[in-house]
Amino acid sequence: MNGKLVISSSPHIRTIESVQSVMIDVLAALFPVALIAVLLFGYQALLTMVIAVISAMLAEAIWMRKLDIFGDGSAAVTGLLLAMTLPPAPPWWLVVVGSFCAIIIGKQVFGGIGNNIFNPALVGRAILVVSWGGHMAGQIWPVPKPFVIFSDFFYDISAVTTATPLAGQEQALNTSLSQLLFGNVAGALGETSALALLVGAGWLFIKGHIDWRIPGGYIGTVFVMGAALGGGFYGNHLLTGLFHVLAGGVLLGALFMATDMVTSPVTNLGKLIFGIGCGVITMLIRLYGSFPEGVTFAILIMNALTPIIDNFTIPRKFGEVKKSA
Amino acid sequence: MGGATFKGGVHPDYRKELTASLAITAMPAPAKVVIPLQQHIGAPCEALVQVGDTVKLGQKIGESKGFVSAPVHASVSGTVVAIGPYNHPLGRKVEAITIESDGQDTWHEDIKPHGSLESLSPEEIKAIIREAGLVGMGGATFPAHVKLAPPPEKPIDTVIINGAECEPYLTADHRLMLEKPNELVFGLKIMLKALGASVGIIGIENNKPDALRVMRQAVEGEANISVVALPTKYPQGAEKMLIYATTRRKVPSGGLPMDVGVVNHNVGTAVAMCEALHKGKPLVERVVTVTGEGVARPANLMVRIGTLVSEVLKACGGLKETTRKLIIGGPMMGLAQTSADIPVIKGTSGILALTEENVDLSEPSTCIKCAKCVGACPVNLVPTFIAQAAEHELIQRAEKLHAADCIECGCCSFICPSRIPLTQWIRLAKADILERRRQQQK
Amino acid sequence: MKTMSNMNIYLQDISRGIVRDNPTFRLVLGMCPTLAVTVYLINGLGMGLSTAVVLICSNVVISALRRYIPDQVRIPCYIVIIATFVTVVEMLLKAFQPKLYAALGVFIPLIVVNCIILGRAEAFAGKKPVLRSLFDGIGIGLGFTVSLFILSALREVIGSGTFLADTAYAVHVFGESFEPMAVFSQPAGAFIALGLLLGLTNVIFKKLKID
Amino acid sequence: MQVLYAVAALGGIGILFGVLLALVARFFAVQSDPRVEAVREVLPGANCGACGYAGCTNFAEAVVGGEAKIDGCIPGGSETAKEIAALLGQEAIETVPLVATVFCIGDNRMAKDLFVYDGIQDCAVAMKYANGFKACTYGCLGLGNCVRACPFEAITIGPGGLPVVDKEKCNGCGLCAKACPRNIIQILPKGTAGHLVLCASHDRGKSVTLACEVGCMACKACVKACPQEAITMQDNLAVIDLEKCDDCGECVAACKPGTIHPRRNLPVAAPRPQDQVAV
Amino acid sequence: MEKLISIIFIYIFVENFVLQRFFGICPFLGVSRKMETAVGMSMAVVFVMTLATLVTWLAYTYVLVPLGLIYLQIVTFILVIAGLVQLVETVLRKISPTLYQGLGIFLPLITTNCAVLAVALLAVQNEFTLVEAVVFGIAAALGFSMALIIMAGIRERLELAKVPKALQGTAITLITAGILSLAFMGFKGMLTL
Repeated sequence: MNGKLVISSSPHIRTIESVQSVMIDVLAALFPVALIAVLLFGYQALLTMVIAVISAMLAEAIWMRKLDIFGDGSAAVTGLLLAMTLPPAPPWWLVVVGSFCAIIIGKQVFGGIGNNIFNPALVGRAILVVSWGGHMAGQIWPVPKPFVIFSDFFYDISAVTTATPLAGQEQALNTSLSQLLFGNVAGALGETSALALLVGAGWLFIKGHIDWRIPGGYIGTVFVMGAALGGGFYGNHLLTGLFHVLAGGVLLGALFMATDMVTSPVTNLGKLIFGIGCGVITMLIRLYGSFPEGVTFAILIMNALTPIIDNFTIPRKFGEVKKSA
Repeated sequence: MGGATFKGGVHPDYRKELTASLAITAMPAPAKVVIPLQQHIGAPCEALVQVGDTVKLGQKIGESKGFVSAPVHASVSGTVVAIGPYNHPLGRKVEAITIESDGQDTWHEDIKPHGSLESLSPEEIKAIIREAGLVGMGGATFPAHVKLAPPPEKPIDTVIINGAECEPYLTADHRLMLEKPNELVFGLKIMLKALGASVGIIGIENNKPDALRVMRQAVEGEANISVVALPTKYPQGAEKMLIYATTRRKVPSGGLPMDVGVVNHNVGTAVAMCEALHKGKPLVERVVTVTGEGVARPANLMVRIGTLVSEVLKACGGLKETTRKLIIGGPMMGLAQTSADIPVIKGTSGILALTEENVDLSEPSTCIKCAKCVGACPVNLVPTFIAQAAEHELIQRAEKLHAADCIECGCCSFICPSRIPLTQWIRLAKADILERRRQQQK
Repeated sequence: MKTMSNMNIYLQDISRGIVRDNPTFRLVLGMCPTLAVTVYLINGLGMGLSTAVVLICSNVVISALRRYIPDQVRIPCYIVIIATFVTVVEMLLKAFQPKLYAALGVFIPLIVVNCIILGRAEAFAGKKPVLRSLFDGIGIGLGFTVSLFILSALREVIGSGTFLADTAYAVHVFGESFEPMAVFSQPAGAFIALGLLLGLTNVIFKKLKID
Repeated sequence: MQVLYAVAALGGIGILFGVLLALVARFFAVQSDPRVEAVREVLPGANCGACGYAGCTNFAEAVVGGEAKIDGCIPGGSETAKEIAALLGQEAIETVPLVATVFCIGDNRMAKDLFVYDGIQDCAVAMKYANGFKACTYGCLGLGNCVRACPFEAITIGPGGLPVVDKEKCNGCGLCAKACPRNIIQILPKGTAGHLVLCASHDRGKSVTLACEVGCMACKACVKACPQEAITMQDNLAVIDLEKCDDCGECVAACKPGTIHPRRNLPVAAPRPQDQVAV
Repeated sequence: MEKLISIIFIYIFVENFVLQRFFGICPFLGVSRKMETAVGMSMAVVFVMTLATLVTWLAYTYVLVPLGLIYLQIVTFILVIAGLVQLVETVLRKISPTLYQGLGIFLPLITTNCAVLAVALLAVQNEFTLVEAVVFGIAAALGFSMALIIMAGIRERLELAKVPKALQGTAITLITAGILSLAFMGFKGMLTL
């Protein structure tokens, strides 16, 4: 033997997973939707994502005064998630400000990774929405142009515009469900293709990083409320419910934002409650509020309630005897 | 039945292939054995011999008057050369008797068969088992006869033999099941008779198909004994998990298996029980899996109790240069040792040497609340919250989170991507809680 | 010499109120108006000065009457005195600065329950002589005004892109085309800006080793 | 007329509430701790809640009950804190200024490690594993329980893995000494006079030399060398009586391992060269 | 009826007293440290705010307006509230010590809570009827309570977090409140009066 023996408390073997590997898995899971976004919106989409990721990592490195830019990868995840919530061709400074707000106000002031209360990417997005609503959630959105990146690399995607499906009933009726599924629809980068989101989330599910309860509770609630209160366009209440699930940011939110480990409950029951709460608030804002979309606000509000949910849903221990009166 | 399992658990890399196919070989008796006077949970023994005395193999050399206790026996014949504190696998020094072997292995004259099972009463069986110094050989080392004598208000109907061996690396029980199936079944019958129980179950994880096959053959024709295949998952062999998986009975929190009419014993204990009855042989040797990437020639050895671990390792070709951790027991619940200068005791199921690539010394980072520990905990705790409470010395909070129910299986620490020593924190909280409860009782 | 040392005490009273015991950044009192009215610089200044006036007057009067106010009912008495001055200030603003009055709205009457004023009455004016209470009032009042100035300047410049809007000196700091970060003129921005400023003051005070 | 109404209305309300309150106070009087009342008197009475309690009275109760810190009242500041301290008779503590002193200089270059400890970085926890990873069972483990206990950030773990006390910040409260599971930290009167034996080992000479290059090996050379007879052997450890010590420095010359140091120049542990750090 | 429901919803979620209107920030910052105190304070605030709106509305409508003394409203309101609180506190302390422990200890804090005075002033300013005014008082108090309790939950968790030293305490609470306020902006435009 060379070197001294190591003494530690059991167990003596560890999983090969680390925080960094988890973050890389999340990045990989976002790849399909990122790819679709680039195919639809061209180089501007790619640029937005690159700026967001780099400025997020930079913000973290500056705050922590570290040289290792990638680090545990959490800043890159925040940056990419933020980019997913942005329109295809925002001004570059908007992306940078968003990333810095996300990392600093959303995460680092609370003590960095693991300590933040709110989902950093959504904090960044909320600040942008409130500050520059015109850029972020205006009525006009670039029309996606499939495979534009191959045909015309420097095509300015914001030249032709339309409204998002959530803008009103008319726009909703102009959008088919298959369009929503495959992504040929106006909206933020990550809100385009439902299918790509599901594929990515499937990867996280296989790796055990997300659990069915949050997405299930969220999507289920949106579906039920959409069907019951959505007004029943498409001639069918169920299809209306499906529309509400597929359109806008619900899937991105339910699969990637609400499932953010740090800011969602740790208990199983808590996760379900969290998902349902997100769904209810999202639909309230969509149907009755002045914002067309409520995913960001819904998840932030539920983030705030997470400590309380956790405290009230501590699971019953194995073999706990029900207290008889 | 079968297929039922508990919630949670983890799937570590089992690495059993290192020794699973190696038959048990007897290690020659060493020139010197060190027999600690406490190798079990309960009252320590007092030495019955003095320095200079001559002892024979199987002679009782330590005994205690306490009920929860088990005597110790000489595992070689020879001369007592020292009685005094010696290193112990549990970390502190314990009174031990050192015997120098005369190389003869002369059995003590009292060692003789006890007759057939039919001719013995349950009381006689319990006395024989106590005299033989049997303890739980899975590592818990709880005196075996105590488990066979439950209070009369708690009738036992089922005895479960734990053949799960869910700890990675270890194969001692696996080999015993393959090589001594009939002795095992006979041991189970002894237990059934001693307890007046009617059903015997042998639970084996389904990653040991050969053991399942052999054991199923061995119980053919035994109407009240069955072999149950269990899903491969750590900690399938934990007492409460095993009982749930085989009988669907949940041991109440803070309770014992006897509260649901069950007693369980380890494979090794059952085989030793058989030998105690058939040959009158006390517990002087046991099967030890010597394994790990740091061991030159891994093996399943029959080792005399009291053999120094350094001797055992020598018999296996010594440790490799890259060894960084020496563990008594399995990698999930075993104890890391500061040196090999410790004796093999009754509960030593494995000697494990891990090398650099298996010893993760990376610093823990902040909890990212991924809740993997919550999913892995077999007893439904929230390990990260308990650890956090322990770290901030919030003992009451830890208690409210049921820290005292932790079975210390290590799943949470294993699964944690942030490398937080959760099990260690919870153990700390548990100790504090128990300490507080003791003070409150005063 | 004696007058010199007296002057020193008074100067200390003032500087203490602005720096060491700054009501906003150090004592963290009177948060409601601080957050609510600092969207524009002019509102912040108006609020700060109004509060300062009430504080100075009430400090002086309470200090002067401190021997005649029975101990058991001193708090209600203080409140009546403060409420009276608040009403006076409210009427003055309404008459001479109707625009400011409208902007500050309900927060003018709420000066009554500003913890700073009652706190100073109890902690200082109720025990110390008139002159010192006067200077204490000036110090704390100025401290409050300065804090409001800093916070509202920050919020106005970033949140609206202007400086001293609604006055004769209004300027667009970054030019007309600047797209301001409107979150800072929203309630959320007020909380965040004040929180960050508090953190910054903590860092600065620690660097300067002011306790 | 208007003025009359105003006076009448205000006066009416005032009288109404005054009478009501007086009556209620008389009929519903509740006894309370006079000390709480006294503390309540010196508080600003703004009931602002900045202390985290429900009001000044609650804070006063908490202070008297020992739950809240004396300086918990933020609006009151240091003046109020002093007044409360005077009321509760706590000002008498500050007679002799004290300072914490670490009695171990066995840094990671001088003291040998038996094994590598991996787990919760806490001295008391580490001691549960074979009594700590150092060969010396009395020496400092350097995992920083004292650092965490210090409310004034006066202790840091130095480059050699031993705690270093910032004498400016330390006010001798003794929390670090209480937190140290090895009892290595002592609280001494502030000052630079006298010499100290910077070791806490009660082991016999031979085992000390095996474990640490700078441990007291109980050779008694210093006892013989001291002209003031200030040094005594207490259970295999030399102890200098600071009152008798006249700073002559004879003991330093006599001490072979170099355990004794003058207080005016306490050693700061040097880092071990990188190549020797066991990982 | 619809108006009453609107008032309740709006003043809890849309125009939350703490998060959007900045009333009662001091107790919000001070008492949100522990869940236990936050809950106690919340109950006390609901109780006092309801009572205060009722009494001040009556005083305003039936005393100040007929006598033409509207300019005395600040002095009157604050006196009425202070007296009321004192009265309730003293009575409670004697009648039910347990209730006092849970609720009464928060009463002095409420006197200087600007939310109470604000609710009284706004009820008059918005020309609410008596019932509307009382409902408004309850809704405002519930909104305050909600913010307080959410914040207490978050702060209990932040206690254990590695918040940078300079930001600990009030600063991080304010930033959290900011994000919370941001989140609740989502309800903007939902229902109007």
